[in-house]
Amino acid sequence: MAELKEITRKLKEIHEKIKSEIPWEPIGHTPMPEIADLRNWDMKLLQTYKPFYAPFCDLCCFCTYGKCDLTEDRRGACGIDIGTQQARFVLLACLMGCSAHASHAGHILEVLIEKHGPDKKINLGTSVELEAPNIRTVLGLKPETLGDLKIAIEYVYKEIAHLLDSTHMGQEGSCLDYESKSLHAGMLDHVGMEVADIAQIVGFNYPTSVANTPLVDLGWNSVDKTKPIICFIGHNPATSTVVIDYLQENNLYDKVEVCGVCCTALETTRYSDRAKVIGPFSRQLFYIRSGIADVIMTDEQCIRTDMPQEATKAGSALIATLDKVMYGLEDATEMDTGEIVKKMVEEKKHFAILDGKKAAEVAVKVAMAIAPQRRKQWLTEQEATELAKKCGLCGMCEQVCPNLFDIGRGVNEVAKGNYEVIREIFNLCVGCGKCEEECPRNIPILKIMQVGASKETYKIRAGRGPIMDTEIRTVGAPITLGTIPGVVALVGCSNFPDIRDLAEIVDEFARRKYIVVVSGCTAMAVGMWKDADGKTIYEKYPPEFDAGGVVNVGSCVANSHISGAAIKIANIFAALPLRANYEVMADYVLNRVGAVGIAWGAYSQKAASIATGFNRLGVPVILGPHSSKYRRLYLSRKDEDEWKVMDARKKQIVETGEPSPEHLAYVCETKEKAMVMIPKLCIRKNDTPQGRAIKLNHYISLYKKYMGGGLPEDLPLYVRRDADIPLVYKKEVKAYLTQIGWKPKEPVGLPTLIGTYPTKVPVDSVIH
Amino acid sequence: MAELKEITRKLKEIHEKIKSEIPWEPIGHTPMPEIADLRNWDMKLLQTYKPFYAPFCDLCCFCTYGKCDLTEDRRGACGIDIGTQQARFVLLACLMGCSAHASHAGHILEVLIEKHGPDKKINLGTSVELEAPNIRTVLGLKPETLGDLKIAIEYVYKEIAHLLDSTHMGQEGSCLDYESKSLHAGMLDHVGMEVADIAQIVGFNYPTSVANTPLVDLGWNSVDKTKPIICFIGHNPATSTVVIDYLQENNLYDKVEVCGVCCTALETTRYSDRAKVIGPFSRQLFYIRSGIADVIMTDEQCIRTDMPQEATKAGSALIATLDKVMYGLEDATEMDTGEIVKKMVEEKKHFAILDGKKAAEVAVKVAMAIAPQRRKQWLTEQEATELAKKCGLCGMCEQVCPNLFDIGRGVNEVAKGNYEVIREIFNLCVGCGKCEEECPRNIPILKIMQVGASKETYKIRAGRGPIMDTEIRTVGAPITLGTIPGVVALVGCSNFPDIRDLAEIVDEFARRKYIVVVSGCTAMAVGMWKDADGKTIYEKYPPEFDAGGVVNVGSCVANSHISGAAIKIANIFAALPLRANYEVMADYVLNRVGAVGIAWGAYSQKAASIATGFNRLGVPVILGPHSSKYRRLYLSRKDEDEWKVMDARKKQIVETGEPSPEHLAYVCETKEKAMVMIPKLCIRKNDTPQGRAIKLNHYISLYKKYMGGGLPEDLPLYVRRDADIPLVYKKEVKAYLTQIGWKPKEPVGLPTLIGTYPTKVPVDSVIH
Amino acid sequence: MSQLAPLMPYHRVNILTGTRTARLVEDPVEYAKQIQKAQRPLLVLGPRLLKITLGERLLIEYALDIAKAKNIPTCATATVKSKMVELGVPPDSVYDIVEIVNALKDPNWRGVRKEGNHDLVLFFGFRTDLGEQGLSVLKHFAPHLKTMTLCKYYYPHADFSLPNMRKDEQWKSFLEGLIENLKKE
Amino acid sequence: MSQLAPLMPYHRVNILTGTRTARLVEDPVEYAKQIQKAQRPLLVLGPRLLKITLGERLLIEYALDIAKAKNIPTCATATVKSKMVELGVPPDSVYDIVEIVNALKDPNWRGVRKEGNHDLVLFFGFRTDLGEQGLSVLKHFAPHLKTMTLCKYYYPHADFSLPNMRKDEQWKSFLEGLIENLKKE
Ligand code: SF4
Ligand code: SF4
Ligand code: SF4
Ligand code: SF4
Ligand code: SF4
Ligand code: SF4
Ligand code: SF4
Ligand code: SF4
Repeated sequence: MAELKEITRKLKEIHEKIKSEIPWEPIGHTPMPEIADLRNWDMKLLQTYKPFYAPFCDLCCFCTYGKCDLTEDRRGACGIDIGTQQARFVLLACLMGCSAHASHAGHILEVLIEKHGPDKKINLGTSVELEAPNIRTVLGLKPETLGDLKIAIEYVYKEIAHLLDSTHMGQEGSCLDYESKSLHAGMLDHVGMEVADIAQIVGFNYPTSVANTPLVDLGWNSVDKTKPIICFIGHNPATSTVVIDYLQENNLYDKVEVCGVCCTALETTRYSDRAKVIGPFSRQLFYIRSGIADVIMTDEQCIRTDMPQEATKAGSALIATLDKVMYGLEDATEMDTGEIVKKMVEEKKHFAILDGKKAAEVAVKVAMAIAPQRRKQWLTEQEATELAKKCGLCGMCEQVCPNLFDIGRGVNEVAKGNYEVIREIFNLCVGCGKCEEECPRNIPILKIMQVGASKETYKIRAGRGPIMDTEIRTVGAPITLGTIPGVVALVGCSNFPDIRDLAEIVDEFARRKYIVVVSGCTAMAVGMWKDADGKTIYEKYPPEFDAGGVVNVGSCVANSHISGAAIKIANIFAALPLRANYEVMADYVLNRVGAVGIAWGAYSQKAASIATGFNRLGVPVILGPHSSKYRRLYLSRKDEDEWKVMDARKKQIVETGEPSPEHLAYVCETKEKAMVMIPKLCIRKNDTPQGRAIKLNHYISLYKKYMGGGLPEDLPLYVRRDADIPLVYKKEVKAYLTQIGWKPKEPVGLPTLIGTYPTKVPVDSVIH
Repeated sequence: MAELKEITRKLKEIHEKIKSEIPWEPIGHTPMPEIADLRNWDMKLLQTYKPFYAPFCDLCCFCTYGKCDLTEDRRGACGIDIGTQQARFVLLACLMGCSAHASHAGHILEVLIEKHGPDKKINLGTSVELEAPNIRTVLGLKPETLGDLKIAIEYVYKEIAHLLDSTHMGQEGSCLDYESKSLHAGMLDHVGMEVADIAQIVGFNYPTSVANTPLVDLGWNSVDKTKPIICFIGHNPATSTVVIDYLQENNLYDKVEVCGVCCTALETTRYSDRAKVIGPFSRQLFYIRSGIADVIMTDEQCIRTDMPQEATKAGSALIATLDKVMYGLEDATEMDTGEIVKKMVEEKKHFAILDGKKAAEVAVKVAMAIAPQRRKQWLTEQEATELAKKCGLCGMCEQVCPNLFDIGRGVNEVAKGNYEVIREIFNLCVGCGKCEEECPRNIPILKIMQVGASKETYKIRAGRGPIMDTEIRTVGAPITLGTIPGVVALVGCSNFPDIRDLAEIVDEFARRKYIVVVSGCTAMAVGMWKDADGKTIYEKYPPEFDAGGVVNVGSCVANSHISGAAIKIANIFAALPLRANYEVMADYVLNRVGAVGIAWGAYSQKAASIATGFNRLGVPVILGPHSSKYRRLYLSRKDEDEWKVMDARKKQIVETGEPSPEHLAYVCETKEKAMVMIPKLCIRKNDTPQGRAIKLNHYISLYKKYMGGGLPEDLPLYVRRDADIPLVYKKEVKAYLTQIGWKPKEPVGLPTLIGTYPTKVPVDSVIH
Repeated sequence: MSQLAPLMPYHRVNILTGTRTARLVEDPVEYAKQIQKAQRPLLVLGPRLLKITLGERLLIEYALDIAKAKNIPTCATATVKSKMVELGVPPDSVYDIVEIVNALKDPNWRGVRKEGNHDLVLFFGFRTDLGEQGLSVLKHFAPHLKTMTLCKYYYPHADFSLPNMRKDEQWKSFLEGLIENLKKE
Repeated sequence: MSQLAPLMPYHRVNILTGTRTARLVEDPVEYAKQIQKAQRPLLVLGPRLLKITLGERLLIEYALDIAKAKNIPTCATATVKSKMVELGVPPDSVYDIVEIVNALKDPNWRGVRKEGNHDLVLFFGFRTDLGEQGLSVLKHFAPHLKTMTLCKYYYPHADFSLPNMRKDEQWKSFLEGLIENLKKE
């Protein structure tokens, strides 16, 4: 009753706001869910995938009752314990991340509504009719215009405020409830990201409904140093697109190079494939310090906070274009353009300019004015060698390197003329500059590394946005049956232990006919490797969302298309209604869609929130070693935990004994381990014998390849009957099974968690 | 141009949403300001009142690039420095606080719109026509119905998300910009609080337009232990009001005691003056541990996070009523009422029940069922003495006490039968329970303290909501001229060094005919003291907002009426238009309204955000010693800084040399120091000679009383001409002035900052 | 906590730093004693053991010597198992680091030899950041066991740790000393 | 940092704790030396000096002895001035703690005797939490000066601090030793 009233109220709200409503599907149980609405689903997940906390500090320092010491069963002055405090911190991180995407979405939406009006139709091309799977599933809203998207983003804003409330001192006392709140924030994040990317595709006319987007130049050497250069840094294309418009309108696009670091770069190539992508976040400081950029334009997120200082050192001009990051600069939004240009050129002043058009004009004029006077070249090898000779091998640099690398040794080798080691380090380097800052001899370590770095240029496929409905129709069956062994989504930031890891992972799984999806900084990093034929993975593999394809969905906000694709499988392929039906979608994905996320280099709070959103939807995520510092994982213990599901056809709860997927958020120390976890985490209870045999084939073969032979210890847990055993390994596996006394078990007809926990969703709703 | 367009757009948005708009005043320059819109005002403030950072940790631990060591000019891997990191932390604290109030507001608004419909008119009685000074000033919106308030709260949600975005790794790089963002959050907080309290007054029919609200019982001994007791803890009256309705509808109100700790208690007495207030946050754990409450109902904020554990230990039943705080309890919202009651009574289970009506019914039934079986009495003195004898004087308790108190000594004296020391400690105690947790001999320190504590009951005046327009008309002139020497607002939480300080401050300033305003936990604390005649300050002083009055505005969210009163003075008394005119209001308050806030015990993030909101509006705030842990103050240096203002009549910038107000956010170590800072921070440049003489009279007299004689060293800075010198001290002051070579200076005709920094506001707009 | 005690602020509620910090041990005899005191020690082996050479030998060989000297059961993480198999000393168990830490947290876990959870866990060969985080888990959530590290860095979250060692020789001689002392008794 | 150095994790990016911690001094001779080395020391006096008695004397008397022994200028905070006037030793300056710390932060400040900013600041008689926060300000933002505390607690944010002293006698004899040593030279 209360539920019905609530649903009616929310529908009425939507009706009122969008002034129309197509009843395209029956409404599910959780339109615009609030904190507690999906809590039972979360608790069910958390029962199997228990939060595992790695405290990053013994203390809590959040209020003036503290600092509170939380060691040894102590509670803070407010009553909180160490685990709950970690959970609170994770929620805060997820909210920082979620709010970053939501604000980006809200901002770009305002800009685009200003440009096109609120009634601009959402049209993602003929192959994308299901335009907004996250929004439809979460809100129960089918957005038809840019204006409709506002409802979605305002809902996200509201929920963010309510979640943030709960981090206040003296609030939530349960780590499980904080986790449920983090999962909520993660889910909201996917809504926010979806709003942003749909708005951008519609408003900027990005390619859509096409797989074969252009191949774009990648790497700092792809930028033509002889021209004036404007470099965008950040995540929000509101200004970069205007700069390109300005260049085109004024016939200057031939005369000025436009490039970028991080996601704004990716966005910009979707707007114009002549823009260059320098690389991921890890290349930011290198590129700035090289001084090659004449004008740097920052927008928001993942920008160095010391940009004004670095720009000044490098002699580059700086324009901050968004209110999130103003660096204390004078706000020149209302100042005369000529005057700004003059001050930037003559007095080398940096400014904040919050009006896109003005910022664009200033940027182009300043770049053209100062470029001719600037000397732009890398350090020579000889200069580098000379500088490297100052190194006293004191080890200070190693002590502060987030990647724990022994930079001194690399510098020392350079002094001897050997660039091998430093090149290795460059691949490991996140470009934070701590080593150089700490060096007592003031050796310009980053410049030396840059000399050692490869001078190659690469290709990246421009982001394509949503997976097409047509593609889903093709792959739906093989994915859920298991004959496409999995969808591997490589997402996240540049805090990976080794940049090559990523390309190797893509290569390995694309070759094995998994579907590989990439986005954000990872999409750039995987492009920075060439095979023996000199091909990047984008050139090597087809761009289709199909077995063996490598798909770049786009920037960080395009991650919503990956969750969206999972939902689409349930909705388009399995024909389960998605509208306000989050639990059914997530349950389907968890039990039947063999997808796994890899955030190998997650550092940013956005990464935490994206991953947590995937988790709520039932997609496991593998993290790199640094991510243990995010304080929380979701781990099962396969030997101890129950692995019960409901067989929806038989309406019986059955103990499968099968830990699939085994973990929801897992840290691997090495690439090798990740190579083995990926196929394993793609296993689903719904696999047919044929599908399971294929998945196990990869599991075993990758295990042999990367773990040095033998069979995975836990293999027997995944073999239900003989038919599951891959042919190639039949003998070896059977011998092992016999040895440990394995017994066959009945596969589950239609596995689901619905019915195993308190929910209003009837079991029958998972049957299609 | 851009500005005009933007204003038009925002007005259109308001129009569309409320479907009507009374053009009651011309629109100012900043309707619904976004992050950058008031930045120039902030920067002007920050130029004089520079942020002063007291880092609470050497490190940053916000992302997986860290922890980063930020000592000795080091920057984090993202480029941030230690000061900026502190500023980021403060912004985060302000956002936690602001979101808590905003979510409370949003929630209560939904509940009340559900109850009364969105068209329920806002009517605050005949004496409050200017119903929403903060909303009108900030948004440019005149809310007429509950539904209109939604626009305000949605605006706050949106800005929270955008501000939170900027705390993401790799965003803002300037501490000043982070401060500007914190000031923005603080301002938003006052909007959110105003929404909440207006909605509550309208929706729950709280007293309004009346000063003489009922005197309500205060103190735990006011609760009748022989009856079943329901105790509310938190800030949100959504459920407590329903409990009272239920009791009344079922003729049970005589049979059940209703009481509360923290702000929900205050709210509840506004709904029904038969409810009892136990006390501020610092009494929470004492009361719970006493086991006197049969049912504890939590809502949100300022609740111990270990409530389920504590409730179980005390044998009390617990119901969590809001999604912010669910403690991992089973959600019984959809469960049958009888079944819940049964499980709570028989199995002693705690539940979350998010449906107010159901929670109310369950609470009453459970309380009535279990009360008769429970033994409720305090420890006896004899028992306490016996228990105290176990103390080994190890000092462990002292080491963990947030108030640094030597509890062991107190316990030891109890062992000797002397309760003096422990009673002293009780007054200093914030009730966190750390001492008891740490005691290796497991001495129940809190229970022992409770035995020592006074058994008196007190009175508190029920919160009255907004200051009346009529009152503003009376006091406007004397306040701005200085003849009412100041408005002293005591707000905030129970982290004061001594509970008596507060009542003494109130007594001192009410006696001196300042206007004293109190709210929240402070309103409770000041009531817990009686003068020689046995009167509390509420009985001793009139409840009018006038010289010598003591006004309790209400709970935390009623703090918005204090900022609102300051705005009303500018608007009603000085007739300056407030609509979307924040700078003009704040400038007026800073230069002409001698108000000072005292958050003597601030611990909560809400306190940080409220205080920061006062700061943006030009109201200085004095904090207690703990608050140095909030990492940031706003201090001037009177000898070094410039004290220039625009004389709006002469249109000239003049150097006044007068540091008034001297600081915006200041920490005092002792009550004595605060007694002297209060009159000083009430000095304004606009004071007439008569007003100034009165203010200096108090400054000198309080200095002599609390600092042990002599004259304040900085007195000469505040004497402009002979006429400013208070008569009583004429000789002494003149001698001092002569001695140091003081020279008279011209008072400023109409002091303003408008015109001294880049703003679109013309100087003339401050002339009334 | 011992060495840090005088360096802790008195009023702990205002403390600057972490509060429980590893006991720093430089003497192999003391380490050996601690190990000998344990009823059910466990040696957890990380992938760095296969990458680092000390003297002429791979680090894993020192690790296996330690295990052998006192019959300490081993847990191989990451890619360590195959090397152990190659060296003819298959591990007693295979878990990745987060998995073994997760199991160790549970006081009722039966341990790799099914004889009950371990009371002393030695970590050897992990990235310092991941190692520290794993040790933090155990410090906070596994009061039933003690932890010890064998790498040449100081690990505050452990119960016993080596100091930071500038010279590999120092480390080598410590490890050799430890092996010798373990064999003794 | 000295004593903590061996107790810091090697990879500082993963450190658990604060990184710069006071040098703990128990010997009055060493304290006296440090004070004597200073060109322009300043003694900042807090309100607790008026509340605590050590032996028969009020703490403020020890403080004034220290100031006198080396002609160290004083800064009175809170209510300290009037007591000093009463004792016939008016302070060289009056600022509250946050104000004096704010002034000290500024390298160009002229100091209480207008001879230039101070190079050593001794804090005596403050709440430990407020004191620590004030010291933190100077540690982070005043590299041009050193700080020292005289209370019987360990203050990590200072440059030099006494250890936590359980016994008042220990403190008393330290202070007396300090006064004596300061007088000597
Ligand atoms: S939030 Fe709780 S644990 Fe954290 S400092 Fe405040 S009282 Fe202590
Ligand atoms: S810039 Fe690279 S090598 Fe240097 S500290 Fe950072 S990650 Fe390590
Ligand atoms: S810090 Fe500088 S001098 Fe020391 S090892 Fe590294 S590069 Fe060489
Ligand atoms: S939680 Fe982070 S900021 Fe707080 S004390 Fe610990 S390391 Fe420092
Ligand atoms: S946010 Fe910056 S300073 Fe903080 S841990 Fe991350 S990189 Fe380091
Ligand atoms: S309960 Fe009171 S006396 Fe005990 S530690 Fe907390 S504040 Fe101190
Ligand atoms: S901790 Fe307990 S035993 Fe020790 S002094 Fe305090 S009350 Fe006494
Ligand atoms: S005054 Fe502070 S402690 Fe009290 S209820 Fe309000 S926020 Fe909580």
